[in-house]
Amino acid sequence: MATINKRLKDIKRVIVVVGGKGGVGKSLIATTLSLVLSKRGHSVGLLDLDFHGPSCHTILDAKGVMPTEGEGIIPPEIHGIKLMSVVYYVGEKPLPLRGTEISNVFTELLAITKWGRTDYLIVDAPPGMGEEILDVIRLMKKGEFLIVTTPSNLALKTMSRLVKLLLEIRVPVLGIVENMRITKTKLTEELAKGLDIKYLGYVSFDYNLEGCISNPKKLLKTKFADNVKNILKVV
Amino acid sequence: MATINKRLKDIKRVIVVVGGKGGVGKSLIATTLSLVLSKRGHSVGLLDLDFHGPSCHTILDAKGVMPTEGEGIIPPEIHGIKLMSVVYYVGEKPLPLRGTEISNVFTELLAITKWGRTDYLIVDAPPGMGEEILDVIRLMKKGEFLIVTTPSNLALKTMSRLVKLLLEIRVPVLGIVENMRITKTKLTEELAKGLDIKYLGYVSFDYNLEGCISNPKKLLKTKFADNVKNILKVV
Amino acid sequence: MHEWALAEGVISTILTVAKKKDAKEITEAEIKIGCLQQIDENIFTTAFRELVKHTPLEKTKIKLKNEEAYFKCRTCELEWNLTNTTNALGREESEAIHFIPELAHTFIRCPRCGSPDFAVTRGRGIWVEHIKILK
Amino acid sequence: MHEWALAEGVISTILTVAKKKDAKEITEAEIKIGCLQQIDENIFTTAFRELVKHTPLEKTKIKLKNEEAYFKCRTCELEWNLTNTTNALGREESEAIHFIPELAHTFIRCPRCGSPDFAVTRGRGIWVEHIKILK
Ligand SMILES: Nc1ncnc2c1ncn2[C@@H]1O[C@H](COP(=O)(O)OP(=O)(O)O)[C@@H](O)[C@H]1O
Ligand SMILES: Nc1ncnc2c1ncn2[C@@H]1O[C@H](COP(=O)(O)OP(=O)(O)O)[C@@H](O)[C@H]1O
Ligand SMILES: [Mg+2]
Ligand SMILES: [Mg+2]
Ligand SMILES: [Mg+2]
Ligand SMILES: [Mg+2]
Ligand code: NI
Ligand code: NI
Ligand SMILES: [Zn+2]
Ligand SMILES: [Zn+2]
Repeated sequence: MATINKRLKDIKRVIVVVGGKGGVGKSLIATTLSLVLSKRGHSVGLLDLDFHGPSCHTILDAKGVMPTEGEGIIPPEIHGIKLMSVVYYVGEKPLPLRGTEISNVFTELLAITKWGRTDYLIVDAPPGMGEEILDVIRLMKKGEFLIVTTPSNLALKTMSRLVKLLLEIRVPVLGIVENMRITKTKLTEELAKGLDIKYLGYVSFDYNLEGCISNPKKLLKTKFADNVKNILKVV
Repeated sequence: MATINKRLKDIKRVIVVVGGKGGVGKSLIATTLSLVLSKRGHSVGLLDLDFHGPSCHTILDAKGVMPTEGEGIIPPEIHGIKLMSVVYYVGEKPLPLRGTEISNVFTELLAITKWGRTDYLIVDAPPGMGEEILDVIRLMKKGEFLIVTTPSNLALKTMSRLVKLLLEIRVPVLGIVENMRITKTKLTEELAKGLDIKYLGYVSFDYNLEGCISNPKKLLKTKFADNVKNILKVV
Repeated sequence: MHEWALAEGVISTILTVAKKKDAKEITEAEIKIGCLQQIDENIFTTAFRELVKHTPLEKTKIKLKNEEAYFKCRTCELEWNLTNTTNALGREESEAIHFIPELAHTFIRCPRCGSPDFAVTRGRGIWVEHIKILK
Repeated sequence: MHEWALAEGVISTILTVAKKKDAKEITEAEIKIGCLQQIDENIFTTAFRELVKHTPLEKTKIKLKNEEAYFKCRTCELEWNLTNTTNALGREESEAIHFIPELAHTFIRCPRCGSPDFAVTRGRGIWVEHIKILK
């Protein structure tokens, strides 16, 4: 614990991208947010906490890079972002882990990674509200939660469960991003109101996005990235 | 263990709907599959294993029903399907659970639920390959795995990890369903070939689907349901 | 009452243990009942006696003992027991925990810091503490 | 070599324990090293000695002891130890486990049934076994 706090000491803000539901765009938003912040001159770290389905390295097209060692582990910079992920060590192989094991991996990553002076550490969380989320709450006291959802009833319901929990235990919630909007609906905005948290705006469904995965330069030029920049203005 | 095996004894087939990735349509496909099989006269059970984001009850519009007690727990029938879910007990409230706790809930559910004579038990799995998936493998020896993915590179990569694991430990894999296809691509089919498992066909992105969630009758009339029926022919 | 399901589980455990020990007869079984689940002892006993008819456990005596439920908070490390739990449980909440003890994480909070992230350290479930056998 | 990070962790543990015990001086610390992680003892010792300069641990002796790594399969219940592991680990695989012991679940399988679902029962990580103090 003392070691972990020391490692996180020089980080100004920790933004945890969560959703409860899977496939709502957490990884794409977390990574795009990192790219945008980095382009603006901030020093940015990105921690991929989805050990069963890491995605940030794919979006950033991180290939042939490894962390360097030296009194700890220093994550490599990819397109200006210090990315930490289990993928450096397991590649494309499966990493089946039970809960306590997930907790151990997370603790270990926090204890050995040297982020150095960092303006923003973006944490890309997996779906659910299990081991990883409970450990972020327990171990990263600086964490501010950014909620991502789609306007689908199934996503909204699962997201609500998570938000209720976060509000109950009084961790900072930055607000809700509505992602993959196809047609206009007020559902997300109304739910945000009902939960008494900020509605941060929407990101449209972008049919060209798939072609920009693994190409950060193109990704930054999409309508998706423009939408994400608008969200950033509000946060 | 002995109790669990006894409870599952009278079930002919156990189909576990997995994907590794979240939001690829596991719950909608698992539930629609259940509805279709039930309409054809089979006796069908549906077990919602996504404790952090249960969805099957929403899709089936299960309201005001509860399991009945009698030498165990008998799940209520909703549109002909025996649905078991933690939602009966927690409602809309969050259920934050760590790994061992998830494992305990699952074991408990299997031990107390009386499915009775059942042709198909459909298991709707959560994303990942953690506690729930490892426990399905450990406790439900009859399980046959139906893989759901979208043609997105991010989903395909995560799905591959899971499939590699399932194949390595030699559990039955029925094949891959490609869901939410918008434009034609061969990616999923080729990946299936590369992994040496069956490509079961695709389900198109259905813009009218959202309006049919919580309305099983309408759901069965969608193009989505037609696509699911085609998949069923191959399984 | 799913006490029947619980009795079935206990019976199969006793039989497995007895077999491992090469028992000829099982004279007595001590069964521990964790208080978290609020198992009805009368129903449990009835279920047990009914289910062991015409089995090797027909004459086995059972002793039921309780174990208080204890929790430990993973956030602030407080330990507390069920009877101290500040937010008294309603009927439906008790019922939920009766079926699946882990649902406590929906309804119970650490009385000091309010965290839902706690472990049930004692008093969960029902288990066979020991059996007396003849060889 | 992240042995430096490990040494930092061990040092902060020793200091916390010593404070709890109201120690005036810490004369010795026994440190257990789980074999799973294959920690380099020379680098660890160098790091430790370097990091404790000008701290209350400057004169503390350290004793390093090893603990063999043991696994238990959750599928077939086999217990085995690292040296028995059939699929010999390559350099990159060892390296991965060196950083994060749980990555064993990618590279190690139960030698009997092939399952990746096993527990590391002993020999994980590095920890302070006990300390000798003066009050
Ligand atoms: N605004 C969007 N428009 C179109 N597709 C999107 C959008 N946001 C995300 N996606 C796609 O949705 C899928 C899930 O996104 P991902 O970032 O992996 O979600 P999560 O991390 O929440 O699981 C990916 O295939 C991604 O390409
Ligand atoms: N074929 C499809 N066309 C359009 N939307 C779909 C399709 N399949 C799933 N969806 C939508 O995608 C989201 C995720 O589906 P869901 O069944 O909850 O996935 P999972 O269980 O894998 O998380 C839901 O909002 C659902 O309505
Ligand atoms: Mg993700
Ligand atoms: Mg689902
Ligand atoms: Mg607990
Ligand atoms: Mg393990
Ligand atoms: Ni009962
Ligand atoms: Ni090292
Ligand atoms: Zn507490
Ligand atoms: Zn084994």
